[in-house]
Amino acid sequence: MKEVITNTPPQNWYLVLSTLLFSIGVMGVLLRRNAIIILMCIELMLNSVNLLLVSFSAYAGNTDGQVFVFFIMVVAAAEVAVGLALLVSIYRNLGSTDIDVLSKLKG
Amino acid sequence: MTSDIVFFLLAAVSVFTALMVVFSKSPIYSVMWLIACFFSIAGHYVMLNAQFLAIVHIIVYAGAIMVLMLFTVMLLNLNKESEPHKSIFTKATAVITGGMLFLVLLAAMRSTQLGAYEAPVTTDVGFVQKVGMKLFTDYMLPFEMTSVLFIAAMIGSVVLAKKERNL
Amino acid sequence: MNTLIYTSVLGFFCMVAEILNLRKLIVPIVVLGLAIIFGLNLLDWNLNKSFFNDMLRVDNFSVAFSGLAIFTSLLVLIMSGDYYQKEQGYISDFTAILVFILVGGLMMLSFANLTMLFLGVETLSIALYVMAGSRRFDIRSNEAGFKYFLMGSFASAFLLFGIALIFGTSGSFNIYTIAEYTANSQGNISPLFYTGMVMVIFAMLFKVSAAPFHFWAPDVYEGAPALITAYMSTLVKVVGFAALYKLLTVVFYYTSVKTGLILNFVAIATLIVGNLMALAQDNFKRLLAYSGISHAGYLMLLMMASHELPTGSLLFYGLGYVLSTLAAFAIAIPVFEAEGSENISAFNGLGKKNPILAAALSMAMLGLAGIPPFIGFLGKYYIFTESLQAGFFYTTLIAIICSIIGVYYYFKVIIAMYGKPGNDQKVSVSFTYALVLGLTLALSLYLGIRPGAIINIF
Amino acid sequence: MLSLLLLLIPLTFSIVIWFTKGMVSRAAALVGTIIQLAFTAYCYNVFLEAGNKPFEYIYQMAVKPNLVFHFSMDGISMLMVLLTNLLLPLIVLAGFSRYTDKANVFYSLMLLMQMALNGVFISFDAFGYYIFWELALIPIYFIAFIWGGQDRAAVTLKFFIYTLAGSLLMLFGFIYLYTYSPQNSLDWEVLRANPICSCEQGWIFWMLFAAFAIKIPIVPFHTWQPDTYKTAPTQGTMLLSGIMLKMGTYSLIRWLLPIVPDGFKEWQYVAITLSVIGVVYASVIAIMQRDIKKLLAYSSIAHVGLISAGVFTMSRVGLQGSLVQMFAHGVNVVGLFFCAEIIMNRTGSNQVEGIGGIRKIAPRFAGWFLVIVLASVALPLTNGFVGEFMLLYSVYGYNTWLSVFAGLTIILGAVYMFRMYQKVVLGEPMLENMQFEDLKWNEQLVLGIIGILIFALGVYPEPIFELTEPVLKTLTP
Amino acid sequence: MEQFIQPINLIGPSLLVPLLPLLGFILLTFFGKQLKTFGPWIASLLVLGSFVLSVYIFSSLGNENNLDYDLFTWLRWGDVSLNFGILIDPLSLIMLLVVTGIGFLIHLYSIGYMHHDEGFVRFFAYLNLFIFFMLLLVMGNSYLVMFIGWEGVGLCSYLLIGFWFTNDAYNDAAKKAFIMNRIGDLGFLLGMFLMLFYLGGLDYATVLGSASSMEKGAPILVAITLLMFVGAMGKSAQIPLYTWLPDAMAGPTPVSALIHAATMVTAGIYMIVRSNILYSLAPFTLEIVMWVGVATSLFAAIIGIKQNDIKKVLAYSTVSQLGLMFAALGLGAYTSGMFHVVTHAFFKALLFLGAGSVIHAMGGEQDMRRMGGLWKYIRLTAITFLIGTLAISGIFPFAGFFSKDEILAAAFHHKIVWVLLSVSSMITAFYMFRLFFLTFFTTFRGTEEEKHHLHESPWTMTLPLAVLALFAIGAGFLGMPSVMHMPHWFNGFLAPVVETSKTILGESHHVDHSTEIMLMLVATALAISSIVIAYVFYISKKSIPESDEETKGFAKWVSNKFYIDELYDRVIVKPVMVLSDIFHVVVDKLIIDLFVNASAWMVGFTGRTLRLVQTGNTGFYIFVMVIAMMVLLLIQLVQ
Repeated sequence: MKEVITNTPPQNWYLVLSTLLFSIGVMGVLLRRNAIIILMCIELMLNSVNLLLVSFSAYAGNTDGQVFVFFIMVVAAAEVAVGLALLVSIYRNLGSTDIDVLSKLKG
Repeated sequence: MTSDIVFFLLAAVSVFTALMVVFSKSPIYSVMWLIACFFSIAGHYVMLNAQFLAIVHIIVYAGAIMVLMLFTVMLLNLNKESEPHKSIFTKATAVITGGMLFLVLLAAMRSTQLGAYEAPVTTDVGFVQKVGMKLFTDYMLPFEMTSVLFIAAMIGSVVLAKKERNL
Repeated sequence: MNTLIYTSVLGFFCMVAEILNLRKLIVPIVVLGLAIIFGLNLLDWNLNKSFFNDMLRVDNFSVAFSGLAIFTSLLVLIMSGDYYQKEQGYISDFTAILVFILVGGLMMLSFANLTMLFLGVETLSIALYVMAGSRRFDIRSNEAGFKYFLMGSFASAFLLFGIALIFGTSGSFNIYTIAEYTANSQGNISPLFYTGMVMVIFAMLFKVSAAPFHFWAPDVYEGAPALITAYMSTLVKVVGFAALYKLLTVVFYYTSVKTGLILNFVAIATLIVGNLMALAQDNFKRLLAYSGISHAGYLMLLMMASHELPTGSLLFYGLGYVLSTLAAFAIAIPVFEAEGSENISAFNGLGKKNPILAAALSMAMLGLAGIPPFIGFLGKYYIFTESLQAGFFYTTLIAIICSIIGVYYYFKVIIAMYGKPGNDQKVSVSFTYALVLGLTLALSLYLGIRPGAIINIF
Repeated sequence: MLSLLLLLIPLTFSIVIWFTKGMVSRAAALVGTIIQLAFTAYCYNVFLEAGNKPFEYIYQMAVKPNLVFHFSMDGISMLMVLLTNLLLPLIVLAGFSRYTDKANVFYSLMLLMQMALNGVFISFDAFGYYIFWELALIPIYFIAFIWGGQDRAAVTLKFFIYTLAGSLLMLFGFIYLYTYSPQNSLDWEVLRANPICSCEQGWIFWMLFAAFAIKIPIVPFHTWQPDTYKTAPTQGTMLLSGIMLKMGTYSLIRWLLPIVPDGFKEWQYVAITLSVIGVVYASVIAIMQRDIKKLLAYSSIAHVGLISAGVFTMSRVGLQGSLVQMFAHGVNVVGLFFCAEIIMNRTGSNQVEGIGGIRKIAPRFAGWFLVIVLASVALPLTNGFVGEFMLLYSVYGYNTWLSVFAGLTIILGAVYMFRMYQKVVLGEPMLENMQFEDLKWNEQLVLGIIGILIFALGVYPEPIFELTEPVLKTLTP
Repeated sequence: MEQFIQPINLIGPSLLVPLLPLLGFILLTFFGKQLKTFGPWIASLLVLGSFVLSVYIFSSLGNENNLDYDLFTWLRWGDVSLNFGILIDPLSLIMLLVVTGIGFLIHLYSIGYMHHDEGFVRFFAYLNLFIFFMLLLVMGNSYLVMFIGWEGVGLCSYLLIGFWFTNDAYNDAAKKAFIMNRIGDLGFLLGMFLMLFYLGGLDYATVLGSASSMEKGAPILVAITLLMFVGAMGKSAQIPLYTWLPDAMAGPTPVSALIHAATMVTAGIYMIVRSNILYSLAPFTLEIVMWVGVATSLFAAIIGIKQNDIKKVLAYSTVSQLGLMFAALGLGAYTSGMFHVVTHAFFKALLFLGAGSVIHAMGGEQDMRRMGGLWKYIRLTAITFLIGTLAISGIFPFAGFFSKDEILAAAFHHKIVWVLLSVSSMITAFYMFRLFFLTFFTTFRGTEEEKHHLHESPWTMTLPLAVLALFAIGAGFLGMPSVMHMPHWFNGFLAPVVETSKTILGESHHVDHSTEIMLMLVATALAISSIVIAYVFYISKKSIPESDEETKGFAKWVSNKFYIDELYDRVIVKPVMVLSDIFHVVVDKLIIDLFVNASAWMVGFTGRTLRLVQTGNTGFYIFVMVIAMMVLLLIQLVQ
C-alpha cells in the first residue's frame, strides 16, 4: 500500500488553492444577500480549510490534520443544522431570508 | 506529471464551481454547484491519499449537509429569483475585497519555505486505520466532546424549529 | 478534567430529567450540581496534570478561570428558574444548553490542544446562537441569533484557517509543542505561522468583541433575551479573554513582538469605540454591550502586557466585571419585566419607589465605571499598573481618558433613577434575583476591600 | 488602631442611620458626629503626647501590585481631621432647621463622606489615599444630585466627571510613580525618600496638579464649582466648600510638594500665577454676582486661590499660612453658606438684590452674619486675617508684583462681601410680607460656635502653629 | 534706642485701658436688651475709667520711661515670630489721653444726642468697640498691632457711618469708607511686608532700629514709607483717597466728631510720627507727603467754600486740616503736626458736637440755607461754636493759632508751601465764618414748625461742649512759640520720640524771633481779613448761598466737589463692574466653560457619529471585519 502516489504537485499549490477558495468564500459572503447562500459560502470556506489541513497532513505524514478535518466536518454539520433552524425560524417571522432585512438592531 | 495535470484539472473545477456558487442567481443552482465543488475537493483528498476523509466528506457534505440545504431551500420555497440586487458599488467592493484578501494572504505567505514538505513522506496517513487509531486514542476526548456539541446543536435545532407557541 | 466531565454529565441530566418529568427540580439540581462541581474544581488546585494524551491540561490557570466560569454560570442559572417561569416546557432544553455553554467554556479554559480550543469555541458558540435566537416569535431575538450565527461561523472559518496554517508550520495541534517550535526556530519562523497567528487572534478577538470586530455584540446583546445577554456578556467575555490570554502566553509567547502592535491597535480601537458609542445609547442592554466592549478594551491592555504574565489581574478584572454586570442584570431583568421596556427610561423614578434596588444598581454602575471602593476600580487599577509596567504609556493614558468618558454613560442610569420622575408601580424582585444581587454585591464589596485573595492567587 | 477608629465610627453610624427614619436619623447623625468629635479631641491629646505611634496602622491588601493602606498621623493631618470632625456636627446641626426628605439616606451619606474625608487626611499611602479621595466623591455627588436644586442632573454630572477626570490623571501619575520608582511602593515616606528622576517630575506634577487644581479649584479649572455650589443642598455645599475643597489644598502640601519636589519647582511659577490670577479673577466676578450662593462660590475660589498660591511659594510662611487659612476658610465658608441657607430658606429668594431689611427684623442673625463676613474679608483679630497675612507675605516673598496683584483681594473681597451684606441684610425690606424669624436654637448654636472659632483663632492661632510646625520643618528647607 | 527699665507695675493698668471699652462692647452687644437704660452710662463710665487709667499711667510714666511689653506670640513661622505687644511712650500717651478723653466726652454727649434713637444701646456698643480698636492702634508695639487697630477702626467707622442701616445712601457711604480705607490698608500691608522682609520684623524697636542703621534715602526705605503713606492717605483722607470722609458724615454727628474728626482720621499722622525715623531717612517720601498734604489742604478748603451742608463743611475742613498736618510732617516738623492733631481734636470735636447740637435743635435739618439767627435760641452752643471757629481760624489765643503757626513757621523756608498753606488757612477762616454767620446770624430761614422746635440741648450735650471749648482755648498753651519765652511743653514731652529724626534731618531751619512774630502777624491778618470778607458777604449783604440749580461756572464745579466722585465712578467703579460682567459672562461662561463643554460635546458627537457605523447590516459588519482583518495582516507583515 505504500507509495501509492509518488509524484504529487508541490504543496504550495494546495496552499494557494485553499487560499483562493477561502477568498472566494469570503467574497461570496460579502456579495450575496441571501442567507442560505452565505451559509454555503461559509461551508466553502470551511472546505478550503479542510483541504489545506489534509494537504499539510499528507505532506508532513501527520495524521492529526486529518483527524482535525473530521472534527471540522462534524462542527460544520452541527452549524448548518442550527443555522438552518434559525433560518427557518426567521423565515416564518419575516417571510424572507434576505440578510439586509435583518437590520432592526442597530446604532 | 499526470498528478500535476490532475491537480490542475481538479483545481480548476474547484475554483470554477466555487465561483459559480457565489455568482449563481438561484439558490438551488448554488447548492448544486457547491455539491460539485465538494466532489472536486473530495478528488483532491483522494489525490492526497486521504481516502477515509474523501468518503466521509462525500457522505457528510454532499450527502447530509447539502441535502439539508436543498431541503430547506425547497421547503422555504426560495427557488426563485427573489434576491434583490445589491448595488453595483457594493458588489464591486465585495469582489475587490475578496481579491484583496487573496492577495494579502498570498503576500503574507510569500517566500514560504515548506522545505520539509516537498513530497509526502509516508503515504498511509489518510488510511482508515491510521485515522481511526488516532481518533480513538489521542483524540478520544475531542471525539467524546463532539457529542456534547451535537446534543447542544440538536436540542437547539429542535427548540428553534418547534412551531407551537407554548407548551 | 473532572470538572469538564461532570459538567457534561450535568447537561445530559437535564435531558434525562425531562423524560423523568422532573422539570421542577431541574434548576435546583443543576445549581446544586454546579456548586458541587465548583468545589471539585477547586480541589484540582496545584494539580498541574495533563489528561487524555495532553488534550487537557489542568493547571492553576484553568482551575481559577474554570472556577470563575462555573461561578458565573451558577449565578445565571439561579436566575434562570424565574426567568423561564413562563416557558416551563422548555426549561430542560434551556438549562441543558446553558450548561453546555459552560462545557464549551471549560474546554476553552483547559485546552492543551487546538482541537479542544476549536471544539470548545464551537460548543459555546453554537449553543449561544441557539440561545440568542431562542425567543422564536420575537423578530429581534431571531435577528440576534442569526446575526450572531453568521458572523460567528464566519469568524470560526478564520479560526480554522489560522489553526491550519499553524499546524502546517509547526506540525502539531498541541500548544506546548507549537510553543516549542516557535522557541526553537527563533528568527526562522515561517510567515505562514504569523498569518495563522493573526487569524487565530482575530477569531478570538471576535469572540471577546474587541473593536473593530465588535459589531455583533451590541445587536446581539440587544436582541437576545436578557438572561442570555447577561450570560453572554459575562461568561463568554471572560472565557474568551482567558483563552486568548492562554494563547498569547503559551502559543504566541515567543512571538509577542509580532502580536504587540496588533493588540495595541485593537486595544485603542476597542477603548474608543466602546466608550464613545456607549454615550449615545438609550437601550440598557445595548449600553451594557458597549460597556462590555469598553471593558474588553481594558482587558486588551492586559493582553498587550501578557508577556508579563498578569494572570491575577486578568482573573480579578474578569471577576469584577462579572459581578458588576450580573448585579446590573439581576436588577434590570425584573425592572424590564415590570416596565415592559428595556430602555434606560425604564429605570426612571426607581430611586423613589425602590430605594434599595436603586442603591444596588448605583453600586453596580459605580463598580462598572471603576470608582472606588468597588471592585471595578481595583481591577482597573491593576490593569493600568500592569500595562504601564509593560511600557504602554500612551495606551494607558488613552485608557484612563476613556474611563473618564465611561463614567458619563454609567451615570445616565443613575440619573434616570434619581433624577427623573417615573410611575409609582413598585418593582417586585423575586427571591432568586435578590439572592444573586446580594451575592454579587457583597462579594464585590468584600473583594474591593480584600482583593488579595484573588489577585495574588498565582 | 486609633486611626482605624477614626474611620470606623462614622462608618458605623452611617450604616446605622440608614435603618432609621426622619427625625431619628438627624439625631443619630448628630450623636455620631459628636462622638467622632469627642474622639478626635481625644486623638488630638494622644497625638500631642505620643506623636504618631498610636495612629500607625498598615493593612496590606495585596502583594503584587503592592496595595497598602497606611494610616498615620502628623500635624497637618491632625489639623485637617480636626477641621473635618469639627465642622461635621455643625453641618448636621445646620440641617435641624429644615425638613429633609429621606433623611436617613441623606445623613447616612454624610457620615460616609465624613469617613472618606478622615481617610483622605490620614492616609499615608497614595493608594489608600486615592481610594478615599474617590470615595469622598460618591456621597457628595448623591447628596448634591438627589437633594439638589435646579438643573441638578447636568450640573452634578459635570461636577462628578470633571473632578473624576482630574482624579484619574492623578491616578495615572501615581501608578507611574509606583511602576518606575525604585521601591515599587506608594508609601508616602518611601516616595519622599526616593523621588523619581527629576526629568519625569515635570509631567507627573501636572498629572497630580490636575486633580488638585480641579478640586480646589484653581482658575481655569473652576467652572464646575459655582453651579455645583448653587445647585447642591446647602449642607452639601458646606461639605464641598468647607472640607472637600481642603482635600485639594491639603494634597498640594501632602502629596505634590514632597513627592515631586523638582517638578514642583519647575512649574512653580505657572501654578502660582494661575492661583493669583484666580484670586483676582474670581473676586472681580463675585462683585457682580446676582445669586448669593454663586457669589460665595466665587469668593471661595478667590480665597483658596490665595491658599494655593501660598503653598506654591514653597516657603515656610506660605505653607504655614495656607494651613491656618485652610482651617479658617473651612470654618468661615461653612458659616457663610449657612447664613445663605437661612436667608434663602426664609425669604424664598436666592438673589442678592431685592431682599434687604433683614437686619431690622432679625438683628441677631445679622450680627452673626456680619461677624462671618468680616472674618472672610480678613479683618484682623478674626481667623481670616492670620492666614491671609501670611499668605500674602509669602507671595510677596516670591514676587513683589504678584503680591500687589494678589493683595487686591483684600479690597475686592470687601467690595463684594459688603455689597452682598448691604443688599441682602441692610436697607428696608423689599419683599412683601417678609417673615424672617430670628435665629432658632440650633442656628444660634452653630453660628455661635463658628463665631467663637473665628475670634479664638484670630487672636490666638498658636495651637495650629504648634501642631503643624514640626511637619513643615521637614517639608521646607 | 536705649533700653528703658520696664515699669512692670503699669502693665495691668495699661492692659485695662483697651479692655474696659471692649468689655463695654461685649456687655452691650450680648445684654443690650437688659441694659436698655443703663447701657450707655456703663459704656461711658468704662471709657471714663480708661481715661482715668490713662491719666494714671501718664502721671506715673512721664516721658522718661517706655512700657514695651510682649503679651504673646501672635503669628509665627520658621524663625519669624510676630508678637502681640503693647508700647506706651510719650506719643502713645498723648494719643491715649486724647482718645479716651475726647472719647468719654463724646460718649457723654451721645447719651443726650442719641437718646431717642432705637439703636441707642447699639450705638454705644459700637463706640466702645471703636475706642477699643483706637487704643489698640495707638498702644501696639508693632506695626502689626497697629494694623489691627487700623482695620478695626475702619470697621467701626463702617458700622457707625451706616448706623441707620435702613437708609441705603448711608450704607453706601459706609461701604465707600471701608473700601477706600481698604485701598490704603493694602499699601500699609505691603509696607509691612517690605519691613518684614528687609528690616527683619514688625515691632517698632526692630524696624526703627534696623532702619536707623541704613543710609539715608535707601530705596527700600522710600518704598516702605511710600506704601505706608498710602495707608495713611486712606485712613486720613488725603488726595486721592479723601472722598469717603465727606460722605462719612452720614453717620450720627457724635461719630463724625469722634471718628471722622478727632481720632481715627489722625491715625495716619500718628503712624507717620511713630515711624518718623523711617520717614526722615526717606527724604523723597517726605517731599511727597508734604505736597500731598499741601494739595489736600488747599483743595479741600476750596471745596469747603461752596458746601451748604453744615457737616459737609466741617468734613472738608477736616480734610483740609489733615492736609495741613501732613504738610507739617512732610516738612519734618513731626511734633508740630502732632500738636495740631491734639488741638484739632479739641476744636474739631467741639465744632462737630456744636453742629450736632444745632442739628438737634433744628430737628435734623443740616442745610445752612435753612438756618440762620440761631444765636438767640441756643446761646451756649453758639458761644462754644464761636470758640471752635476762632480756634480753627487761627486767632490768638485759641489753640489753633499756636499749632497752625508752628506749622507755618516750619514751612517758611519753603516759600511756595508757605504761601499755599497760608492761602489754605485763609480760606479756612473764610468758610468757617461763613458757616458760623449763616448758621447763627441774620434771620431764621427755616419753617415755622422748626422754629418752634428750637431749644437748647440737655446738659449731657452741653457739658462736653463746654469742656471742649475750654480745651480749644487752652490747649494751645501746651506749646508756646519760642518767641514767648515759655517752655514748649508739648515738644519737650515728645522729644524722645523724634530725637533720632532730629539728628537725621539735621538742625531744622529755625526762624528767628522777628520773623516768627512777622509770620504770626501775617497769619492773623489773613485770618481776620477772611472773617471780614465773610462778614461783609453774609451779614452785611445778608446773601445766602443760591440753590444748587443756580450755581454756575467754576462755582458749580466747586460745589460739586470738582466731580471727583463722579470721576472715580466713571474711571474705576464702573469699569470694574463691567469687567466683572465680562469675566463672568464672556471669560467664564463663554471661553472657559465653552472649552469644557465643547470637549464634552466633541466626545458625544464622535459617539453619535460612530453610531452610524453600526448600521445593523450584517454584510457591512463582515465587510468591515474583513478589512480590519487585512489591516492586521498588513501590520503583521510590515512589522
